[in-house]
Amino acid sequence: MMKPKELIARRIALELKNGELVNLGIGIPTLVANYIPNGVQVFFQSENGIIGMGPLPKAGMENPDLTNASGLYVTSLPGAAIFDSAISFGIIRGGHLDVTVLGGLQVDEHGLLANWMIPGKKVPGMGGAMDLVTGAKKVMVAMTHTAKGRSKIVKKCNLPLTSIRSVDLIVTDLAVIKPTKEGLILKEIAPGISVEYVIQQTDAHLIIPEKVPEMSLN
Amino acid sequence: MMKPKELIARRIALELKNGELVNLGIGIPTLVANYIPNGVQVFFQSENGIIGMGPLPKAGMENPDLTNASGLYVTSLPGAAIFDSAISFGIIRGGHLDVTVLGGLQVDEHGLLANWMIPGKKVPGMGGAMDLVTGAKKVMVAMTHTAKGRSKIVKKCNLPLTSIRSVDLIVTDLAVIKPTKEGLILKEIAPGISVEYVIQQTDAHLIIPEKVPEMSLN
Amino acid sequence: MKIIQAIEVVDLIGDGSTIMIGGFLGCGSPDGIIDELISNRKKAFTIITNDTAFPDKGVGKLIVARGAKKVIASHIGTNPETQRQMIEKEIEVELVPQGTLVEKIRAGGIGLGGILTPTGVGTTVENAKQKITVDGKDYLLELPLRADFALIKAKRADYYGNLQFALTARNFNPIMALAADKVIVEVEEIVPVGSISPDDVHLSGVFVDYVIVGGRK
Amino acid sequence: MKIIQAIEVVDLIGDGSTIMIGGFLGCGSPDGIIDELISNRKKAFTIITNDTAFPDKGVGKLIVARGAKKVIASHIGTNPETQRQMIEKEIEVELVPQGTLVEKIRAGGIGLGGILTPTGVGTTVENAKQKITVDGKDYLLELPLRADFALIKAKRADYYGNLQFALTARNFNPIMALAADKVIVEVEEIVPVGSISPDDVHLSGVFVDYVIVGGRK
Repeated sequence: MMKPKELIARRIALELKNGELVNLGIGIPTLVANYIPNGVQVFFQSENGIIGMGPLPKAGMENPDLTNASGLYVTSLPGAAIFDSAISFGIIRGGHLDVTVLGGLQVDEHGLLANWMIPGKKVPGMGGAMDLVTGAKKVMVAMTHTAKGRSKIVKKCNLPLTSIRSVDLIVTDLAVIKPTKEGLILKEIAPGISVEYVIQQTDAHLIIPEKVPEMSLN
Repeated sequence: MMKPKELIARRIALELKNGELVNLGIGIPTLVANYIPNGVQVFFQSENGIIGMGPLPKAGMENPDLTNASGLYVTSLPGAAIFDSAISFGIIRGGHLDVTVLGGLQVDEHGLLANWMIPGKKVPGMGGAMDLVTGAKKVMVAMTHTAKGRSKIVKKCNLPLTSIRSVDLIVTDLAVIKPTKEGLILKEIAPGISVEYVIQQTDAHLIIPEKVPEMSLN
Repeated sequence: MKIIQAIEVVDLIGDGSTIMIGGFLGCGSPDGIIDELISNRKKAFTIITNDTAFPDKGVGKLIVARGAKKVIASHIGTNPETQRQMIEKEIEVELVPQGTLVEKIRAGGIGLGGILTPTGVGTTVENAKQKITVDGKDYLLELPLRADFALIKAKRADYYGNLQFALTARNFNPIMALAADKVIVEVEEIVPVGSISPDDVHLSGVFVDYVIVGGRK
Repeated sequence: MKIIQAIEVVDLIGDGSTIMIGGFLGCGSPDGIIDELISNRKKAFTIITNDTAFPDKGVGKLIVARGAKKVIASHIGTNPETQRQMIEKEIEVELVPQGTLVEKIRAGGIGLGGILTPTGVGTTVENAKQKITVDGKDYLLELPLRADFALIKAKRADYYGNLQFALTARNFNPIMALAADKVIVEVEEIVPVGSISPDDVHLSGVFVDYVIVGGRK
């Protein structure tokens, strides 16, 4: 059976379209790069200032001047471009970024995301997340459906929000859920998972269409 | 006898100090570059995006991609740097420019400059003048003392102001005048010109120190 | 990024569009594109540009050809025809300080709602603008500018649209490319992907929609 | 521009100064300068930086060495020591969204009184900030940031201080260099004036006060 993180990353990857500019957050989102479908070419932006980021370098070919937003050594592909942080966030906030994939702590019935702090426990800071959610054309959340047995898809976020802009798609190890004005629609279920199980594992109200297909995971 | 414009340009040039970054406006200010004193090295910024602008090119060595803010072909000196218009005005408005020398239509008793339009007659636009007067560390006005027999140094500008920031020095073909909180101080007179003549040619009230030396014009 | 012929801009850019045009007194302006607009009698544009150059150069020619309905610029003094059309109320002219103009365009391109500048405070530029005091100093709130099209000039592009500009022909070009729905770039050559070092790219191809190869004028 | 030795920063930069430090998780940070500050036990700094890197890297080491009184950053999650000092109230931490942080610094450097950003509206970032509505959309008025010193890293300088950065080591460096009273740059080499083409200068030497030649870490 596929690992939950791989399943999420594979399903997200299917959403990416040829030519899109994509920013992947830390954690599960980073894995998405491994599953881009054949025939689809996307460009990866990293908010530390590059478009055209390539895979990790071979051992011995690392360069301290070329890292990604996690601080890891990366490579640059032909046609890559470097820019300073002001332009990098100009791209993000200005609507020039097609897709961002981010991790999440909670998403609520309005599609609002909380992903940058747990008051009193962990305060890493928002980094680029607030700009990404505010500015990207499409925001996808890649996260496990539950954490420590508790649903991460909630009626209303009790953690501090990342933005008041609703996300466009939530992909978990159990389901694909689309926030709409009417509420959260259950679009797909993971292989081997029942609609009832998803409902049971979800705090938020889910709108259930007549047919809920199984995730495709090419 | 020295031409009025040359006299003004020569006197202004003496104000420039080694290492300063200088922006010269169109007209008389442009001439200042010809009279930089020996041993003084200044850097010329042009608001169309260069520091390190050199003299006009020799015939046949012009390049359409290298012009100054008047649209004339120029050259670049070793160590020149190119930047876009946003950085160019960042330099100007951000206080990184040491000196600007601008032409003037009127300067008044508060040291306020009007130099960008004559309503109903001529509306060229302010170009970079408003940013230059607002942002440069030192603003010098280079202009003839009178135009068509009328004083350009007035009690109060009746032409639209360029900025509410007072200029630092006025150099005309008759005098060097320093705006202060107390008013306009007559600092120097041109060779062969009397204090009385300057007063007579000036609409604004001038504060006359006990001694008013003749301009030095090395 | 799509490579097109200069003539194709005639269908792309409708009469009455708002267009930004790069260049500073004609240096670094997309002359091939401008010429196509003129020979096909395109008109009624709102033109956002630093200046209207000279009657026989750059955007100045488009003014002479009666292509403008409105001009937003910092300086029109080098083109008597702009002055004449303005005085005779054939066109509307909005004058904006140059440093303010470029920041308004930048703001429009990078998702800012405006910027506060000290430039213009206490002058006719104030007009009806909101004044905001920060740390005891007055600033004007200047709002973003965007256009339907940005027509810009670069020295070269690669096949991803990554751009390099040449010397003072850079000026407003990379900033305007941030701020339009469609960005059309005139270049002198297209070079292979990977032949421009990432550090030497002046503007990423992500901002570029169309590239036209034109000759050097 | 003046060339100095790394040790000289110890006298230049007084305890308690506000300092901007370039770099992104340690990539492109002025490590030689940071090391001098640490070995000479400089302290009580207000540090403006994108992140506090890792405990053994870049600005992170200065945090571990108790050099900070306050940190203004977008992210501190990679340095547990910053978290600890914050929770135990040894230092104050102000978190700013990354895109807002860089625009605040830029505004401080280029004479803007502030910028309007949609980022943070409706979140805890709003705090007591002025909210301004433009065209029906809400923005936060974010005010400029400046520092006494900017400590930045570039690949090379010429003897006028013109800078080139390398790859993603560019990040905040050129923006911070706009916004400090004194700008100190650590480079790997100084090259002759004229050996960097004007188009290839990433930041003009006009912004640079001191250059230090340090080794590659």
